[in-house]
Amino acid sequence: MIQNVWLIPAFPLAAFLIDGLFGRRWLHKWTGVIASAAVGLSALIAIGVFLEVLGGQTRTTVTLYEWIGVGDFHINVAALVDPLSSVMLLVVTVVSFLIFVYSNGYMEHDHGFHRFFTWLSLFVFAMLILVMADNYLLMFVGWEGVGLCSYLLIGFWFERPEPYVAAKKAFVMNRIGDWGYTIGMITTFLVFGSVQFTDVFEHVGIATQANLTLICIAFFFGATGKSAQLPLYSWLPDAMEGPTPVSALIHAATMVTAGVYLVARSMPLFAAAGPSLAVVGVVGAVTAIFAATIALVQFDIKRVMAYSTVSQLGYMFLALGVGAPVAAIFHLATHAFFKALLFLGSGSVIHGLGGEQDMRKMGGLRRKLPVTYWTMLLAGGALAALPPLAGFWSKDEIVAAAFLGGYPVLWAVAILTAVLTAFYVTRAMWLTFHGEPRDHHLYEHAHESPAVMTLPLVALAAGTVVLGIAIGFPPETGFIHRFLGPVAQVEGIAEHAPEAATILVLAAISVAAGVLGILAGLSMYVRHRPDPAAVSRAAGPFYRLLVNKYFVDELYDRRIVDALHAAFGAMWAFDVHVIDGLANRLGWLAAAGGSSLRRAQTGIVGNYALTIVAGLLLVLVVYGGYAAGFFTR
Amino acid sequence: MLDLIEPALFAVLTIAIVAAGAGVVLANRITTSALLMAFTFLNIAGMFVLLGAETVAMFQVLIYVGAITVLILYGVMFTPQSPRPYGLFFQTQKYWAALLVVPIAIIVALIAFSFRDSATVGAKGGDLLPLATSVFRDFAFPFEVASVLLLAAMVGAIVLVKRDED
Amino acid sequence: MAVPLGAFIAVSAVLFFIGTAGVLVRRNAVVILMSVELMLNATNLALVAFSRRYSSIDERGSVFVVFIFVVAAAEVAVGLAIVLSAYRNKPTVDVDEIRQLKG
Amino acid sequence: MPLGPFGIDPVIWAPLRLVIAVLLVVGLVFNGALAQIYLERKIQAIIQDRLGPLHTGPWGLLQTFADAIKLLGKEDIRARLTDKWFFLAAPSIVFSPMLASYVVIPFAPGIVGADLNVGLLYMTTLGSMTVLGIVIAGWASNNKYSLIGGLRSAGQLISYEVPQILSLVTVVLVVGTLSMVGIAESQPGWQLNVLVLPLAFVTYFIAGLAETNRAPFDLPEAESELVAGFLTEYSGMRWAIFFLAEYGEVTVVSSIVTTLWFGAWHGPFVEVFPLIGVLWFTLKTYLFVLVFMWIRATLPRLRIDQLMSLCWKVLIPLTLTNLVITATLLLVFPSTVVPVAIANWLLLAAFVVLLPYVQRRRLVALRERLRTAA
Repeated sequence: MIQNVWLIPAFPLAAFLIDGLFGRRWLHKWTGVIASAAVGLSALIAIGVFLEVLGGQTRTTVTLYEWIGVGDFHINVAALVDPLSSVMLLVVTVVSFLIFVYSNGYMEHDHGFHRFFTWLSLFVFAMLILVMADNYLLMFVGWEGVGLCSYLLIGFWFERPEPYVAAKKAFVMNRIGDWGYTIGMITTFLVFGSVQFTDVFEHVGIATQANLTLICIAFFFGATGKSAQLPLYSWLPDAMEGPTPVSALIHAATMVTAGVYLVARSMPLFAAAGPSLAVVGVVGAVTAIFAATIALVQFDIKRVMAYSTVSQLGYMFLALGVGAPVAAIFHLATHAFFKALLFLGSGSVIHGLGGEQDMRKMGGLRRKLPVTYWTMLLAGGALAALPPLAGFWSKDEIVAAAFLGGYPVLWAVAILTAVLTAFYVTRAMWLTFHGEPRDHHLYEHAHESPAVMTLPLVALAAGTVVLGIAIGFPPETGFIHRFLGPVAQVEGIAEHAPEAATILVLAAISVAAGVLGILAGLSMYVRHRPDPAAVSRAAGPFYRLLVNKYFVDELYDRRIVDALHAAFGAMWAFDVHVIDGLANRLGWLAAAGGSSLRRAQTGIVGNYALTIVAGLLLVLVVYGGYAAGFFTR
Repeated sequence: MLDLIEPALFAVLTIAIVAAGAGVVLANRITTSALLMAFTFLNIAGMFVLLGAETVAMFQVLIYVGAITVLILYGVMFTPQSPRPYGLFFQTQKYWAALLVVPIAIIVALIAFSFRDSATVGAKGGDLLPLATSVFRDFAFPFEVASVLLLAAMVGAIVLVKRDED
Repeated sequence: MAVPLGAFIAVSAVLFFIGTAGVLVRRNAVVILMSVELMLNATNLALVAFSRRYSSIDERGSVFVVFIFVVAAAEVAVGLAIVLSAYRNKPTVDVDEIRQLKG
Repeated sequence: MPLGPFGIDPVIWAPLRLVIAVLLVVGLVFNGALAQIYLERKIQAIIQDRLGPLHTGPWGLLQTFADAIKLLGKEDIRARLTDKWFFLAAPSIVFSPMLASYVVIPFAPGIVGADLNVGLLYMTTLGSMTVLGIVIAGWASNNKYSLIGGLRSAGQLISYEVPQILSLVTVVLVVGTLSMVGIAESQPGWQLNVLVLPLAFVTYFIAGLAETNRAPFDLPEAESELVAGFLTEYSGMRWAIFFLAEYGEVTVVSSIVTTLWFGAWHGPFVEVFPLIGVLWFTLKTYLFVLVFMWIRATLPRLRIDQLMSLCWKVLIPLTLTNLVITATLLLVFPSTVVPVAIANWLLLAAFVVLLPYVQRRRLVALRERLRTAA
């Protein structure tokens, strides 16, 4: 099975080609079926690969062919199958499959149906390449591929102005991050002479501390772009202009976790470069609480989820930073399920309301959308880290790791973020599903989504319930730890040996934080004590700061974009006057020469032929001269 | 006396080739030129037979007489022109051309006589097998390339001549 | 008594320059094409003569004759197509009058 | 001094032999043409339920002789605006290649004009020269029907040369020689090539019909649209020469079919009396001449576009496929022709079964397009 690991991306690629070539003309609605079936097959193979890795094949490299071979520099198109990538393969394919099925219902009436599935298949292909790659360059192919698909899918409804502006923003910010990735990759090559994971990780010792730090910071900068961390996070909330399944798949479950995966994959490098891990942890923690505060005041249901995603990704980086990659990947997996579920649930609500996304116009929908309500309630619980749902186990591990790793400040930030998270989840759920309907017209027309959409919700909900306890129990020593052991066994990262009592206390504190947040939310929105409106008035400037998302977009526009504009203006002037001037002078020279030679061109073919014959005569004369010895003396 | 047959045939063919070739250039009617050209081709095929290359001779007739001459006749028939005075018959550069071409022709013809038959070549057999071996074994790839060239020329010719709206 | 190789080559040379003269002096584009064909044929003759009489190894010279057949066919097809489309624009095949491309 | 046959000096024998051969062949063609014209009229008559020539001589046998004498006696008319030399030369240009092809036809063991090792190629070459004469005839007549007839004929002949040659090449691939005698000798007894390559035979025969301008491919002389095509301005003996050439061509094509697919002179008693091969050869050849006549009496004439599409869309792909398959099979199984035979029969069956179906489909599509266009 592992030798056939290439089939996993091959199926989505085939679906992409089939849908892309024949979708518009012939296949129409069948594009969705084809794409879903392809991803389903990939998921089956991924399960097989996972089981084989479980059976002991802990590290296999499957080489497809040599891609680049220049001197000593060899890059293969090869897959590295180890516990980390097999888990990622599993998560990506399974979540993708469910979302593909869901999309068949969600996008049913969209005239870009075939286009949607074409890009979505391409995305899955690129994501799988990213996950499977055994070197940084091939990973970069997938990295860029998912960026491209993200761009295409955010701008899916390009007839309206907002989506394509958002798509452009996402693309540019990703490019800025890619710049970091590229620098990291080039430096890796310069330092190690290879970009293959195994080569690099085995020879970490040959690099100086400064070089390693440079590489790690550069890669992490790339990761912040892809995973929407400070300072490159602001594209993700805007990316909600894309179709909801896209938000669920790309901007919650898979692509945005690529940065986490990159850092987890490069853990040997990060571990060897001490300061860079601290940077990762701090950035993650700051992003987590920063995004959580913004999520408190958003009214667009999808934007709440988007900021929540940013915040949760911050958690994952926090985990990486405190040296708990297993916890990070664990949270990545559980988050993929419950956040995809939250997004799909939001999509179901939006679908049921005919496109309305503003929570202020919802309310009381639990009676109209029972399946959506119950599944989302489970997912919300998981997000708020209530036991025994999946989010609890993974988040608890992160919080515990922060504390046990000796980072009390980060631990405090994480607990505070947990409170905020629980609060905004409660708020979103309440505003959407409880209370009195605030827009009766919308309420009358609301309807539950078809089975093709609700079944994936149920499946994801099942995952949300069982996943955490299945692989995360008991905490710190559960299945996931045993499985991902090789990832964590990196020099410089100590496996903690916590005492049971400590774990229980820490878990109790984080559960208490969640419950506190929920109670605060309930008291504010159910009993209006204190009244949310009053709170926002009282908070005054702070509230405005939050609603305007800390004015980050404005800051970027004012400071960075304007400065770039000025710099580009200067370069443009240089280009026009100096470079173009030079080229124009040269062109003028050629033109002048040409026009003076133009007279020879009579346009009569015979004249040209005559000159050829004259040339022949010349050649003969010269040849004869040589033969006779005229020129040799 | 049998020994004289070959030189005699050669003489006849040479006279026919030179005369007909000159006729192609000098004839005032274009159809005459075309027919004389076909006649030249036939005589060259005769030369090939004299050289013992009968396969090439056959292809020469098949392609030049059977195809190219007919094609040129088509060209002649599709581009009718009213008769024109003999003064406009040659290009204005005819004296320059004569001045250049005649000396070169004389030089080259004289050089040509310096080639001697190689001593080892005796009576060779027909050229069917050597030709086939060369084309389909040693030169198989150039042969395929040539066929692609022919295809491209065919497509190009069709595109050039095709009218826009039918 | 065999005819010497030089004689064949000389005939080929004479025919070649007759063709050259045709290309140089005639105005009619179709006749120019015919003259080009004559030149190609002269080349064929020289190639076959060399291949049969000169080379002591094999007869690969004849292969080039085959390639010249191909080139000649392509040349005459494309050439006539060009002449025809030029004739459609301006009913003449006189190369002195088709000179819109002059510099 | 070496002596030639019959004790004659070879210097004299060589031209003498040529003269004898030419005389024989001319006699053969003239008499063959007379016989064929009589046969043609009789067979047409029988098929059309008429009597045919009846009065001159017993069973009208002398009718064609009378016609020939009439044609010879006619005034040699040449319209004033025709192109004199071309007009006069055209019949000869058509006639002489046909005559020259008889050189390589193997009538019987040892009875052949010249056993060229490129014999088949020689015949093909001469066949292609006919085009020149027809185009010139059409041009020289200075008559639009003649010109169109001539150009149509040229297009037809050049097009059908392709499937014709491709069919021949398959035979050459199987037999391994271009020599007509060699091909004839390669099929003794019942090992006829037609059993191996029936499809090549069928395609060659169709292409041969077109090459000889016979019905249903007699477009160049389609009376209803072109008066008599390139023949319009011709009369008398020159007209007769064109017809002699046509009947000669029919004989040549039949001879090629006989030689390539039906074992040439092979038949009973040939080993004992080689000369009896002439009889077998003639009988087989005339059998195919009869088929030519039968077809002419049966099938209606094609339209020019149908003619061209039959050639380019049916025959050429078919023969090309056949050629590729044959070549591949011969490479894979160099020692036996059985796979080739199987493939060929299968292709032939597919051709016969599928052609009407495909044609009907195309017709339906065409009608549909016309209806939507209207």
